[in-house]
Amino acid sequence: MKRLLVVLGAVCLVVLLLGAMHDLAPASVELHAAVATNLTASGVEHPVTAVLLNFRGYDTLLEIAVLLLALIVILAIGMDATISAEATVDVRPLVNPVLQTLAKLVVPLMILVAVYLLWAGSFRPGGAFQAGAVLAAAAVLLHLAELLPSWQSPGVKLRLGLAGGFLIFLAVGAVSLMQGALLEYPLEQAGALILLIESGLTVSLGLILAGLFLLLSRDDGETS
Amino acid sequence: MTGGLLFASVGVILFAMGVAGVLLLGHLLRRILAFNIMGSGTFLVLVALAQRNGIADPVPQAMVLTGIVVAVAATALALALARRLYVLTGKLELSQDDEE
Amino acid sequence: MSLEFAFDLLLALAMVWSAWRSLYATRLDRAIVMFIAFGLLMALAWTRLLAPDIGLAEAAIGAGLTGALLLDAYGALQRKKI
Amino acid sequence: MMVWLILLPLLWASLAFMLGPSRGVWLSIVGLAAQLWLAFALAAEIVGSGAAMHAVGGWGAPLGIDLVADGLSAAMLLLTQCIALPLAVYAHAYFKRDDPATTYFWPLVGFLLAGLNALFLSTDLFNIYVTLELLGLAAVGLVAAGGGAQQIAAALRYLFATLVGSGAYLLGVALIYGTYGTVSTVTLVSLIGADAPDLVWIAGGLMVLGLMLKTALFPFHFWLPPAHGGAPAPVSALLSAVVVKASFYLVLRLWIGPFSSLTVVASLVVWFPALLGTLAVFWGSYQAIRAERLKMLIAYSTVAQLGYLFLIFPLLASAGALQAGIMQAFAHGLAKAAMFAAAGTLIKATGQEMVAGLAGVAERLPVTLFAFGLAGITLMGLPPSAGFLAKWQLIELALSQQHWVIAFVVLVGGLLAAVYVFRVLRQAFLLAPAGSVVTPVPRTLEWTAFGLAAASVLLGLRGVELMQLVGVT
Amino acid sequence: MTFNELLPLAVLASSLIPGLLIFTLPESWVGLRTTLNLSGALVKLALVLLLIVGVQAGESYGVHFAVLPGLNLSFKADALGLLFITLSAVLWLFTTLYAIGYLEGAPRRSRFFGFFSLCVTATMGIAMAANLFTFFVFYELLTLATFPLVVHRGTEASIRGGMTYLAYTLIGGAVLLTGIVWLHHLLGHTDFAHAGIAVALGSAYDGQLQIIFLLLMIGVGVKAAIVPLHGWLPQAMVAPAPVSALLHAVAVVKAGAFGIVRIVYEVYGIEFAQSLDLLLPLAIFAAVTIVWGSFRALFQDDLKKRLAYSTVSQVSYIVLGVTLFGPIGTVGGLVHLVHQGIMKITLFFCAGNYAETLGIHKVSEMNGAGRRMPLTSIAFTIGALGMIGVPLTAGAVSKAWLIDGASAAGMDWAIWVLWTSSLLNAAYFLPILWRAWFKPIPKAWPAEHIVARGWRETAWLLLLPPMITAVMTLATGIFSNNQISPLSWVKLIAEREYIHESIIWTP
Repeated sequence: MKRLLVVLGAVCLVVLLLGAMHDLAPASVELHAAVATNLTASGVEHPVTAVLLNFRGYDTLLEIAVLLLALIVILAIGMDATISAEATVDVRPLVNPVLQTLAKLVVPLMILVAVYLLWAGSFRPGGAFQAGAVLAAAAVLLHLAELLPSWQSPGVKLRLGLAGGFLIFLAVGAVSLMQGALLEYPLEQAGALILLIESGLTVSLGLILAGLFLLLSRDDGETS
Repeated sequence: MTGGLLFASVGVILFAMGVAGVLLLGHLLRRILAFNIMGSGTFLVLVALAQRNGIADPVPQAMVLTGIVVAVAATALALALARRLYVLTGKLELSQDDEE
Repeated sequence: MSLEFAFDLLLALAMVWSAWRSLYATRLDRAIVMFIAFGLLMALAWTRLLAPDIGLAEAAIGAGLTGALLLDAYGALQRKKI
Repeated sequence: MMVWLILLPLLWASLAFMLGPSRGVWLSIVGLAAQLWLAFALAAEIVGSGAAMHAVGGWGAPLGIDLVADGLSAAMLLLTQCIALPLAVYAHAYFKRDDPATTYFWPLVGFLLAGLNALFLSTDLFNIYVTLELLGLAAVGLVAAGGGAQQIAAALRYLFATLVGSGAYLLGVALIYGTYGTVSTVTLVSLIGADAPDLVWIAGGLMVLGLMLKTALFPFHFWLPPAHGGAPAPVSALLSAVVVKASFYLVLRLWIGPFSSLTVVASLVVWFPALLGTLAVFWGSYQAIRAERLKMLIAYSTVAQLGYLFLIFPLLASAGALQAGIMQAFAHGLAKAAMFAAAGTLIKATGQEMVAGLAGVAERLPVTLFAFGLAGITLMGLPPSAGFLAKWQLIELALSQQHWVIAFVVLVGGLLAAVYVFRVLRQAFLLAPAGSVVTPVPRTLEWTAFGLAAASVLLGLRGVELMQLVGVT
Repeated sequence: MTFNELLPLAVLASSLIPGLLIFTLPESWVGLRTTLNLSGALVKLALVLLLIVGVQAGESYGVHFAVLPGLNLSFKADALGLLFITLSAVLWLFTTLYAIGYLEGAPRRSRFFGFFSLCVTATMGIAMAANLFTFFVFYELLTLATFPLVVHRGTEASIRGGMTYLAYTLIGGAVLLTGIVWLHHLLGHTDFAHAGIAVALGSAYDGQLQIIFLLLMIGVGVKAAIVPLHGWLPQAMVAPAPVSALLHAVAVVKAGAFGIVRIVYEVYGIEFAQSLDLLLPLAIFAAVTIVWGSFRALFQDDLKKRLAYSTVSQVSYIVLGVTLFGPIGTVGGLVHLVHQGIMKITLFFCAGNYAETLGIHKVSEMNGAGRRMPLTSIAFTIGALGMIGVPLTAGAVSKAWLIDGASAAGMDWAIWVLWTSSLLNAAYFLPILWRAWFKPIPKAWPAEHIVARGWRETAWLLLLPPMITAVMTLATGIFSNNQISPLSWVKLIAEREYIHESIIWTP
């Protein structure tokens, strides 16, 4: 019964939407034009970055909050480590030493790529998210090569790294609010401020994204 | 039909598949997969429909970047809960009987 | 029908098919691999939609990180079952 | 001023996280007190000088995001902070030092409040999506934190419901952006006319349905009782009192904002939420009357009380309907927070989770039972209480628009509420069975619940200012 | 805020504040609790006296607060309200005294006296309400405040009684609320006024007003225990004796009866109500209640249950008086509001004394009680004779006015109803008196808790209140024409309600 209803509803939705999308009048507001007009005032040259960190920077601020929040929730559940009583057997094959060597070689390279992406974000595709993701990938690689253990409970330095990017963003927001409007950058400092925020975010995003992985893998029992 | 409308249609189909999956599938990992497909569908509609005339619009693109990060946060959270449930009960499904 | 549109259509079909498989594949590991493939196809679609930023992010986060998280969860499941 | 209501909780939440596990209590309480002051100041300001607007980044909609504090949002902000502060004090006394639920309790609460406050102020549909996710994930985290299998299962159910809800909402936003090229509600009001394309109708339907799922409106209520009934008492209180109302607020905002011309065209549409609301009142009350666990009873009562909120939709033609809705939101918010808090104290003191195990608490824990009773008065809509004023307004509106059925639902709903409230009180007034023990509980637990309950009753003696605030546009 | 605005609030506060304070007192602080109780009651009495003097001198007392835009919580102390206020304030003092004696050493007294005070506060609110909204607020407050008193003993039986009480009163409240909101919607306000407010609407609304009247009467009829809405009253007998006194004489049923009076005279206006044909159906219900209550009382062996059915019957005398169109009937009904209270409280005090002292709960256990407890039994006898309507008692005065009112209104059938009821009253009260005075003392009382010391057959705090109220029963009967008697006051009220009638004042 439920199955039938859901499938029927889904099919109806698809049919209705496809029908309704068919001949749609052009949109009355053209934001891409507005973005192009205001791009010079945004402090960056790449429109997506301009939207992300300036025109709709507030969205991004909240989004980082969501990400940090997810990490905190993962920390909050299962802190009492009542992992099931039966012994968990680690049947993972021994780590290939080649992988370890490779990881040691590749990781510095990945960090370099991340820095490039971050810097490139201001005028072409790239930016803090992509850079952070690369950093996180590096951490995951290290973990797979067993060069980086799963996290149990992050220490104070790690917590600083996790929340630091967000706090910098928040601080910029607070200062700008005191001087006028939230996340309103003075024209001449816009570029610098965005770079500052992005740098902080790259590190924190990398750590948080890596943290999501490293925290989730802690239940495996291999490190506990 | 432009490429924009084509991908918007794909987005709609993906959304419908995803929602049906979240509602109907039993296994938690599959439901999480379904949620991601639902999300991807929505993102496609957001960008593709706005760009149906073929002009790139950075605003929905930025929104989707935000959305992807939010989705990965939700996915990680869901996985953490699912794995926790597995550790505690040895099951990866929500029983139906405690629903009412 | 232009060549570009034909490619888009093919891509669209591949996306729907991979999504379908990742939902309803009988084996969970196949489903997850299918999902990663889906993510990569999505990344391709994003570049076709003039959104290389999202393409990058999708590949790194959508397919990469989410895939890794899912695979790791699956792996943990398998290890515990033994 | 309004922006600080968003930044402040974000700030203390992340600082509390930096301080480490189980830390940051006082930081949070000070932050919440500051927020309460800000909310009052904001309300006073806009009553004096009309709705306030803040263009984030200085760009202004539709390029940027605008925050607007009008009567409706200021009232919701006020309600949220009014409930959060006492509950924080309650939570501090409630959790034991080493309770696993507290490790990251305060950061989660902070993010939750930031999400709420941001949601109430936002006028940007996509930004609202982000706030919804912030809110939803924080709420799920609070339900799950430190819990056992049942709590985790409830949290998962809640998570999927909230994700599907916001997914449907986001698809609606995508369709709206596709149609009009903007997501600013202010801009959309003038764009969406009676002749809107079908796509907008579908978008509206998706958004409203998604939000109803998040509000746990019948028949989407399935996730609420296990989540609210299973979480620790302060969390249940916070979730039941304000979190579910956030998505109701959004439905209302959309309904009277961007989609107002649609709802005028299709006059039958207004009966859809009211119908679900009616069913919610009856079904929720019925389940509450049958519930054996005290907290489940209260959780089902939330399902029922949320139904009242949706009864205002057919009445929105008169200005008073909004006021009635906000009055009901205040009444239920304060009373439900008090009731969950009182229930938490009762359960903690007696060790009994069942309604049947409450015999004798009237004598042993009079303050807490009084709090429960006062909160019950509000839920039943008996005078003098905010719930009564809401009921009065609803009935009068219903009569003036000749919607008898709504008046009937409100009255019968009140009586059904009496049945489940007095089911508890009846048990409490019985003599304690021999050998039952009551562990002493901190005074703070008893009096915070009492304070909230008293507020829900006293508001019934003076609702003029609140109504004046709601009227600000 | 002027003195005239403050005084009604002070009357409310004189029981509210002691009540709230008492809640916080530890169980063992008997002295302070008693002081608070009695000083509250005395202060209230003094304030009421001030009001009486003022109202007689033509002062008007009132105050209002906006609750919502267009909705006021308003109070006034007018002649009609003062009638009820004075009755409640005086009887509250005695009931408090009695309760202090009755509950000596019992558990949960702080809770008891706290709610006791809240009850009286609610009653004062009902009496001073200047519109239906305010009336309803306190009417429901009264329901809530009495519930903990009814279930005070905490036994299954008392809880069941309490739940029955709630079921009736809450449903009644919902019906009442419907009527009030409806009226408020039509009129834009519900302020009481001499000669009514509903007449302003015009004849197009007659149908709606009739329905509203029905709703309002059902709402207040529950508390006034009009058949068939009376089922809760005998059930609530499980409560301790002071609570029964409160329910039957001071607060609850009186609030219902008073509500009927207010609605008929000051919402609809007696003349308008008559023109809408509302009075006759109400009179018929009252008549049925009078006979049915008396009839059921005949078959009750439980003393308090017999008294309860007697209340069902007697309260409807008030209602009947109200419906007898004409000032004489009005006087009869209103004066019975006071007289019934004084007589019925005497009877309940005495019943409580029998139970507390000797363990007597049933009529069949009353043999010889008069010899063992002469003072109590004298008081009981006076009360019972008053209920029957024997001359020189308060009851005789009300009955005389009611009968004259009925014949003046041309409703001779009502006279038959009153006579039938009197006969039935005699039939269920006289056997009790006969047993008490003329049957021999049994070998052992059911449970003798208190041993007589000299003339003090029981604790003096239990003895004093019924004796005083018994004296009052006689005094209000004998000195009914004195200018400070309830009867004189009631005549003052009746003069104001009939604006078109020339009033003939000789019964």
